[in-house]
Amino acid sequence: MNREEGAAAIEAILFTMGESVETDRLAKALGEEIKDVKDQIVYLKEKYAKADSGIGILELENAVQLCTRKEMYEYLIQIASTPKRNVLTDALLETLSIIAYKQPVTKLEVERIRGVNSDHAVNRLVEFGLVTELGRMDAPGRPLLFGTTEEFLRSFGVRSLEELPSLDAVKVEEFKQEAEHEADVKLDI
Amino acid sequence: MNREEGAAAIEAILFTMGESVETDRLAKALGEEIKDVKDQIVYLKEKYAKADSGIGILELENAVQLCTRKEMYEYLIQIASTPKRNVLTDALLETLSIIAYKQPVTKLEVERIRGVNSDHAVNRLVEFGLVTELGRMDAPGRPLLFGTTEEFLRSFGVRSLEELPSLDAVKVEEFKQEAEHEADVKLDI
Amino acid sequence: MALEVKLQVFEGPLDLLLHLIDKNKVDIYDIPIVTITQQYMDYIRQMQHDDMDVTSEFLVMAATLIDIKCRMLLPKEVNEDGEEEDPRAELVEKLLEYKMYKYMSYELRDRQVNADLYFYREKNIPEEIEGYEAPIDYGTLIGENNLSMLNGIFQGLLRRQEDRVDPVRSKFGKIEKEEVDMDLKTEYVRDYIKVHKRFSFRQLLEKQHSKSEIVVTFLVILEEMKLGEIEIEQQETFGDIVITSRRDVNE
Repeated sequence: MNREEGAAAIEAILFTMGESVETDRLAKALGEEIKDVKDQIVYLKEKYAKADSGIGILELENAVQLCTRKEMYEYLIQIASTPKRNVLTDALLETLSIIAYKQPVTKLEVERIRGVNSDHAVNRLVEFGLVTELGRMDAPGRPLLFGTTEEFLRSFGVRSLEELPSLDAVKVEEFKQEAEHEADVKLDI
Repeated sequence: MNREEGAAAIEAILFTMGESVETDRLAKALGEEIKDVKDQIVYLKEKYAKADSGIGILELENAVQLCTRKEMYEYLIQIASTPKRNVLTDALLETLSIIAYKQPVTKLEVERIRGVNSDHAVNRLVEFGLVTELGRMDAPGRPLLFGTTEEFLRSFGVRSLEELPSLDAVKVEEFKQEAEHEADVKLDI
Repeated sequence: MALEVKLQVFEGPLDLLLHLIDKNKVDIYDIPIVTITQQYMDYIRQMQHDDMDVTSEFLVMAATLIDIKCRMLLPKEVNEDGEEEDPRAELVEKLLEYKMYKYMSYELRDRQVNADLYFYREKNIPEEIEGYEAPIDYGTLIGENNLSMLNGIFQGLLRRQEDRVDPVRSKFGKIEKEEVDMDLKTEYVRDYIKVHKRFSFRQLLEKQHSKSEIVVTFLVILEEMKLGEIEIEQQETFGDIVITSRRDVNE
């Protein structure tokens, strides 16, 4: 393995591992002598010293690690403060409405109503801080119960859950009858 | 910001974020035009094409992400734990290919093509993060529409949906004849 | 596990159809529907469980095949353009579409293997920067949505859920299994014969409370006649039947 190839392999390993990796571990993975690995690390350091590099190598006792170069911090701060544009998609809104009205509610119940796996949607809502775990249901498997947060109330401008518009019982009955009627029509071929 | 500096900043950002970052977000963080950012990404790609590089750039729709070069695999499996791979059965692959090519598509349409209930298959693909809900169709019953995710692009090594393998006309004709022949056979009751 | 088998092997009629065609490549011109059905039944048995989904889907496919076959035996239909319509066209279309996606799914599988060779990195924000993680802007996140929209969305969901419940099937009453014991009925009829000696069949039936009781009573009468316990007479077509006990004659 020449210097360049060795440097490439070390770069790939350090990139994937994230944490620091001991020199002897690198040597073992590459099937090289430790002194050769050290030489390849020197090559890497030189490569990272160029203006076109955003990353650098951090040398610890008998180990090395990749890190971003100090000069790049201002861009990292910029990217951190320009977050992805978050919006509530249809899937998220549906899930949120179920949790708001049926809380405390399990993910399974949400999925039963929506008819589709809702892991992702529930997780996103938790990430956004609109939904939180309320505890576990006293049932087989002890599933998690979810409910809305204070942030939910604040964001939607309500003081308490009682302010949620109530479901019209008449309307629910209407839906039921419509569904039955439609089924009758279909069979009346 | 010259090309090299831009490339360095992008490298630092992608290295830190790990996940894919949209080109327009990069442009905003760097205070650059999108076209300049694209040019800097080209610079990065060239840099990573050299023998001394262990990492590469992955282009996904309107985003980019860093990954290791596939030649590094043999060293990486020595040291890194291989990512858990979801085993896709024939049924799942079939469903996935229909969703990939026909997206946005409803479950009903998938079932029409496969001739079989596909609830389970679609749900599994959503669980694996390969498929996601795109919204609801503006049609009676407002059925859910499904499409593939970025994880799908990554898992199947395609940069955009346009890169999906396509069927050439010869093959289509071949299949057509096969299908006609098979239909005849079936009808020979 | 039956469910696992369904996942790994087959999931449905188009897949099954292609597989069975494939299996029968040798004498491709004389696969009767009977053979297909036979093989299908073997698969069902393999699954061991009565998976109604698979079964009913197969029936749909089989019915489609028979429908097409029937139409082919009839004079050809002519469409608006005056062309003869080929009843097979629809099936060919379906098979073709399915075949294409099946092929694509193999293409996809091959690509998946290559994608395994790439490794990624976990998000790792340096400590000094972590504090800058932008807070969620709830204004843009919530956007135009408000509580009454949330209410509307929930009502819509409830409505769709209502639609999913099959109102026809859910209206079906319970079908009670009615047990009419043949032995008890036989005893009853024999007692009746003993008491009445000569009686009207119609009158006997009128004493029965349900269809199945009538059926069983009729069966008992037939049985008694076979045993030579009774004699029956009928004067005219649709007239009443008179049953006479032969026990007195014998005794």
